[in-house]
Amino acid sequence: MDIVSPESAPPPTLTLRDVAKSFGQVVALRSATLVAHAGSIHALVGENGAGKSTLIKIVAGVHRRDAGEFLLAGEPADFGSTAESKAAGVAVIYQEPTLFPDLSVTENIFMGRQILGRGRRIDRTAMHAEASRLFAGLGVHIDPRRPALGLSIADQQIIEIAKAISLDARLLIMDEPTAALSGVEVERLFTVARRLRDEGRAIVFISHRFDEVFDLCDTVTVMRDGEYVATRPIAETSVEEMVGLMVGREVSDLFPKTPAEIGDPVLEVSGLTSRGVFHDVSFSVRAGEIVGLAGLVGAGRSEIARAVFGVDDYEFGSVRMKGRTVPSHDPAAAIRAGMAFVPEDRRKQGLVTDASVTDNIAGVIRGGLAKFGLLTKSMENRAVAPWADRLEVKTSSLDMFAKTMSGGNQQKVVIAKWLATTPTLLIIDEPTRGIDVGTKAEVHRLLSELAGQGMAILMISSELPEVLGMADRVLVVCEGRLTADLPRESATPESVMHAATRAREIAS
Amino acid sequence: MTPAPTQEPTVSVPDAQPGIQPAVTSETQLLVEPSSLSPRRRIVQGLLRSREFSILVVLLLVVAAATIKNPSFLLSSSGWRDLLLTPSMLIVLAVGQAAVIITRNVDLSVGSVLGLTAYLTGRLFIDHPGLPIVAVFAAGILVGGLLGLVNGLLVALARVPALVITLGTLYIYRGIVLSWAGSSRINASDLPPDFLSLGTAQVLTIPVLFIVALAVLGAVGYYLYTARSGREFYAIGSDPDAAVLYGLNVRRRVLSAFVLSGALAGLAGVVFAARYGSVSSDAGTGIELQAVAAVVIGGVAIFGGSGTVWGAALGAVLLVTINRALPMLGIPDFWQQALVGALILSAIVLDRVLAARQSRRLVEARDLP
Amino acid sequence: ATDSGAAGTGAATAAAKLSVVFIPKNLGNPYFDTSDAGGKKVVESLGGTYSEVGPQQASPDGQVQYINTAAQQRASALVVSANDPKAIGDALNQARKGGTKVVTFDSDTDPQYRDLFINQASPDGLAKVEVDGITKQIGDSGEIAILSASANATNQNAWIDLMKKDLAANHPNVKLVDVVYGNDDDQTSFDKTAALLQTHPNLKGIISPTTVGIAAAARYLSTSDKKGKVALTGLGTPNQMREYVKNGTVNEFYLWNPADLGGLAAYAADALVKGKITGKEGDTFTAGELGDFKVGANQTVLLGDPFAFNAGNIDQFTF
Amino acid sequence: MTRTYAAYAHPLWRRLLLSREAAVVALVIAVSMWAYGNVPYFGEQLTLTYLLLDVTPILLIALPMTLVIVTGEIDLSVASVVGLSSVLVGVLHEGGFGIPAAAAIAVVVGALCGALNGYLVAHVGLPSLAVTIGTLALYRGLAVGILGTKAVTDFPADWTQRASETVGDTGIPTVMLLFLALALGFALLLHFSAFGRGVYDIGLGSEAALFTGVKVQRTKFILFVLTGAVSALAGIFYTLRFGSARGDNAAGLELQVIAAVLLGGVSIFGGRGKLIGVIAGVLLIGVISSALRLQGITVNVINIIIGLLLVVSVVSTPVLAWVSDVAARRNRGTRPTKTPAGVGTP
Ligand SMILES: Nc1ncnc2c1ncn2[C@@H]1O[C@H](COP(=O)(O)OP(=O)(O)OP(=O)(O)O)[C@@H](O)[C@H]1O
Ligand SMILES: Nc1ncnc2c1ncn2[C@@H]1O[C@H](COP(=O)(O)OP(=O)(O)OP(=O)(O)O)[C@@H](O)[C@H]1O
Ligand SMILES: [Mg+2]
Ligand SMILES: [Mg+2]
Repeated sequence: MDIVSPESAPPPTLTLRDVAKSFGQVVALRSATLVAHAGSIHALVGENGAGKSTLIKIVAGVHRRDAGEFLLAGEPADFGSTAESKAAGVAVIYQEPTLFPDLSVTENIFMGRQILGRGRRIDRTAMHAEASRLFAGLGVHIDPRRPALGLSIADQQIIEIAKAISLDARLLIMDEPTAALSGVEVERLFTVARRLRDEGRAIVFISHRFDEVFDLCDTVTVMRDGEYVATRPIAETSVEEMVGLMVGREVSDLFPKTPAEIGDPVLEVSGLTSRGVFHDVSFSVRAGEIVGLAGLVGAGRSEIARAVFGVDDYEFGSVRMKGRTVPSHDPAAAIRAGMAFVPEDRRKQGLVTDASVTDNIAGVIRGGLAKFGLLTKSMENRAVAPWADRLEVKTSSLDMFAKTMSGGNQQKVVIAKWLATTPTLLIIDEPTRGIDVGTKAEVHRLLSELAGQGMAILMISSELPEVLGMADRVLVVCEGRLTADLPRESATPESVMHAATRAREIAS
Repeated sequence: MTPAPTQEPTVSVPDAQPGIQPAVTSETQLLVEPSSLSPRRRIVQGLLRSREFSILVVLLLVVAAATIKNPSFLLSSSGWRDLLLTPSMLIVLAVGQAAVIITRNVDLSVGSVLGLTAYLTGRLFIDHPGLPIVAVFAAGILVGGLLGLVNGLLVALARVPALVITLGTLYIYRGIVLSWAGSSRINASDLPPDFLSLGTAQVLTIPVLFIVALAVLGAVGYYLYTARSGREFYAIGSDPDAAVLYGLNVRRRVLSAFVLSGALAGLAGVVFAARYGSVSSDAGTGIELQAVAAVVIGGVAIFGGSGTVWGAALGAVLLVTINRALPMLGIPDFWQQALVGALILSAIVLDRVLAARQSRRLVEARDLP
Repeated sequence: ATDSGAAGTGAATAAAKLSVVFIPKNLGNPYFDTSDAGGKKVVESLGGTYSEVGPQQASPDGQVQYINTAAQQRASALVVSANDPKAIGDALNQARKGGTKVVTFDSDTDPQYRDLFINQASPDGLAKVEVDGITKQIGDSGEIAILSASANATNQNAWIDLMKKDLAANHPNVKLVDVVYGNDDDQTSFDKTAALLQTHPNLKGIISPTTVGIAAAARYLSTSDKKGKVALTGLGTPNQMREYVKNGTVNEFYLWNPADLGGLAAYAADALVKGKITGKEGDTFTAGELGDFKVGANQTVLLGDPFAFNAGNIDQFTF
Repeated sequence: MTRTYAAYAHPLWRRLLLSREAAVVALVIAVSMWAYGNVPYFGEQLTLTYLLLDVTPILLIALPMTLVIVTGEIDLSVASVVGLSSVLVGVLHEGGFGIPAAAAIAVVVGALCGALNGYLVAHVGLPSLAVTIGTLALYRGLAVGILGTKAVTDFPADWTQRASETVGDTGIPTVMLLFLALALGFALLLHFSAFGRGVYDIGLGSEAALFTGVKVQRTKFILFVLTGAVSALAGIFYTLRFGSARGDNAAGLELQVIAAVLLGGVSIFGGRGKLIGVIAGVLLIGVISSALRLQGITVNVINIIIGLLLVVSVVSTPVLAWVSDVAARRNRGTRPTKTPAGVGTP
């Protein structure tokens, strides 16, 4: 790893050493280290929950580090707000788009630093022109005057990129900017990134896609469980080595998939359509089968799952459980029919984070616990304990708030909540997002165990290894359409990726 | 107010590479095309579609109906004057309230602030005869601003919901007036004639108080539309968390919104004294709900982020004018409040319908051709 | 009664000493300020303790709370102007059970709820002067309207009925086109006046038998182009009306002397407390410089005839 | 291996004593003690009677309002429903209906008023603040419109008596029995039923509740209906106690109710609060008001105190949270958020 001696060269644009950060009980960062130089594109890789986003949020001034060293161009830095980091020349593209839905695309890009005309009045025409030019530079067309409301994840991501570029910063950090983009858009982004690098800016690039990392970056830093693992020049490393460093063990035993015998169809979805989100989606999941739903972020997988479970409504099509039609837009009915749904956003959808472990696990079953319509805490505690135990939830007591637990434990609570309903179908969206490697393996073991007991499982995941490692069958979603149905043996990263970007590639 | 120069990095735009002209390649068709309308037509269309326009139409209809039924409603000199004069006070309140609501807050204390400054106005004239009228206006605005500052500090710093805080200060401020005024009151004879005449004075048939209201409206509207900090009001209301991520100074903006609302309520208090000539300790009780109603009718989303003070002002005029028109139309005045309620409800339902339609349009625009 | 020392002394004093609680329709009403001031003077001259409490808005439920409190404090007498003839009745009877004498003034309750009613002027007398006043000013023909206080004010409604009768009987060409209610609130009364003039372009006169109402109406008239064209009269206090009498908006309005009314009520209360009278018809008592008074039909005492204020005499009065 | 879980982190006494509700209850007791010793006549039975009679409408409405606010919604139209039901009882009584019949109809109408609120909020998805400001005007307008200038006051004496009569010589108004019954019902509903758990979940995260199969819309709808019905009950009591049905009865009561609920420790954001705290909150306002009145102090000071209590009660929560947060960070030996920018310590 490169230690820059003072006389040899200008100090690195960004230096983070042994940075630590925890959120209540959750330790997001233990000792993270990252050194990024001007004129270099530096990849930061690590599994979900490794702490990448947290680290860059510290640079951005969203979070304050608990400990560690943070230098910007050699100067000690410690930002209390993103305004300070902006002023210091740091531009960040956050993982999740942060737009103002009511405001126009242009205003979203220039908010707080709008172009001023005569008398310090905002010059809208000039801003719209600038916005169009930015988009032109990225080679996309978005009406600068339209509101951000209703933009697709991809479009939202592009606006974030335009926003960051327009900042003309010396340090540009991109947290999974390509996750929602098609090949063409990615190429355009890279062209821009390379030009910025050649202008002598430092760029930090976070991605789960190795091909991109090797294509774009010159250096890579690997993180695991909030700790610095290693920094390598791209030229001197390989995918295998990186994966090894990320996971800290062979990928194989991360996915303990035991083949279970497949039974009759449990879930049958046919012709499901919701305008603007997904179209004519038909598939089925059989007892004992794990079906993986792969695709780019924003492809519409979660929407499909939500519609099947009845959280969202759909316009056409039907959902059947064991041959019986499930009424649309009625989660309670879906639950009665034997469905369970572990949603993608744990903090917002999976858990009531401000409620206790008991309240959360009992969430679905409590109706059945009541005697003469009366329900007491102790009834719930008694009913909940075995499930908490089965999932080995780590908590000092059952009245702990869910928000005080680690991502992994939270996920266990959510799964416990649903297993308590003894479902016949488990829909699980991003089962291991933001979960440490150990828990990850546990969750995977649990899934294949459940399948072994004859439960039908529909698993949505943005992580190819996970899908390939766990699924008996892989369905690929692109632009809200099913573009492939691959059996386990013929599902390869290439085949899936190809299908996942198909619609767009065909188009261009 | 404008942000420190350090916070405005210059905007540099990478000039389009020869390789990637913004030609409409097929994959960009997925995205919404820039509107092909000529600027003028876009503006005109926007105007016609705007909420403000529809309120204006309703307002004109009401006035027309009342005038047909009884020409003096508009055509007599005092009819014309009252048409403009009566809403003036509520316009001022609504403008302040709109600014607060746009930031996803609400100020319920304006009625009490109005009462306090209205009484203060009278007291000033009684205790300091010969005090210039301008000074009294200044005092009203200043005191109102201070009371607003208290609200703002509590909301912005303690991060407590505005609804609760301003409900509390509603009681506190009112209590202060009550104990200060006791059962004493301000009579017209306590107020200097030229101040009272302000209440009805006209310039080219336009009442002075209405001009004051317009001035306030113009200033605030201009600020919210053309100033950076003004736009931040909308950003904050649209998504407070994103605003923080973005590095906007949320606290300062929210604070200034409340100060503005307070100051305008203070101004309204002085206007109250000038217009009604006599002030008792319960002046302005309950007017806060009218102000919120006007804002809601005016198309400002109650959860912030969208709407304009122009709309709020029109809402205020509509509210007041309907009240005045109903008796003309032979509807006994007991039913007025009911109609106002129906009006508010239909306004927000309408908003919801339109919003739903728009977002459906935008989502479907994402579909492949 | 109770082991609280303060309470003990309170109870003791109640028996011995005269303590009168005045409860106006609402606080902040100059008319009641004057009348209660008159009461205060008398009560203190009689060596009693005077207090004035009341609601902010003129509503019966507000008054009830203060009646209850007074009853608990063992006030020897209550002097009330009722916001509702029945609503406060139960509370008053509660108080009387506790030994508190109840005198109503200005606005009465039903007779069974009080010991005595001090009537400022005979209702028909009042109705008559106001009707005569307005008809005289408008030449006994044309449209007139009434701006009253709250829709439930006993005295107001009684007067309005009498006015209607009087008009029907004696002024065939005068048409009462509207009765509106300003709830003794400046802003409401003001706006209602504006509405009246808008709604009835041919309106020639307004009667406002309430001091807040007439002042607000005068304020609006004086600033409108109807000034001088629309006659205004009713019941008002000189201080509030001086302005408008001088600038010609109003040329005559009426009132008894509120201070005397309050004073008389206080004397009556004292007489009841001291047991000089029981309040039955025919009782007589002396009210200091106000002279001697006789209890009339259904326990009513009449103060006297209303007084006409106009440009000529208004400056002699300062209440 | 099987793990056993402690049900609670802290012992019962600690959970009870350190709760927000306990604080309010303690405050009520403290203030009452003080008043008992220092305010003339406060010690009397009559005080209790009048105090309870005065706060009964607020007590009643506060029950369903608590549940509504726990779901994160609000209902500003309650006082207008009180007025409307009062007017209905009056008009129907004049129209020859017996009091029970009139009351029944009034309650039904109240429920319908609530249903309109509930439909617009839960099913149309409009913000309850805006909706109920609208219906506040609408229902009040209907009340005033129906009765016009009149007030109906000729209610049968036995009924008006009944409204303010007391249980034996306890000095406790009979109407309290009605309240206690309702309070028990709502307590069971909120604290001892699956429905109640759902109410809290909706308040704490309505999206998560939705994903858990809680019938969010139906729950909110039901709560608004209940609020309407109970408000109507309060209106009937109001009418009979003062023996007068008027369009403007109880104007402004909505703010007192909400103030009391928030004072009782219910979070305006929803998801937090207990009925016991709310009841204590109402009583606190009642005790303070009556004590001050007995001292000859009028509404104005009472207003100020209620307002201050309200502000303090909400500001205290975040302030305490911040303090404990800083403390926690100290214990972890790390820098509290507030310390100025500086070089990180290795
Ligand atoms: N605001 C927060 N509160 C509590 N825990 C948090 C918070 N933000 C992140 N975490 C936790 O910190 C850990 C690291 O999260 P982070 O988002 O940095 O991982 P990541 O590397 O960005 O993962 P991904 O690749 O999925 O984006 C996770 O366990 C996450 O649950
Ligand atoms: N905030 C949003 N605004 C507008 N459209 C959105 C938004 N979020 C998602 N969408 C659209 O909904 C569809 C599905 O988005 P979503 O991110 O749920 O897909 P996904 O495949 O589940 O991605 P993920 O990897 O996050 O699960 C896409 O068409 C996306 O453009
Ligand atoms: Mg991340
Ligand atoms: Mg998803």
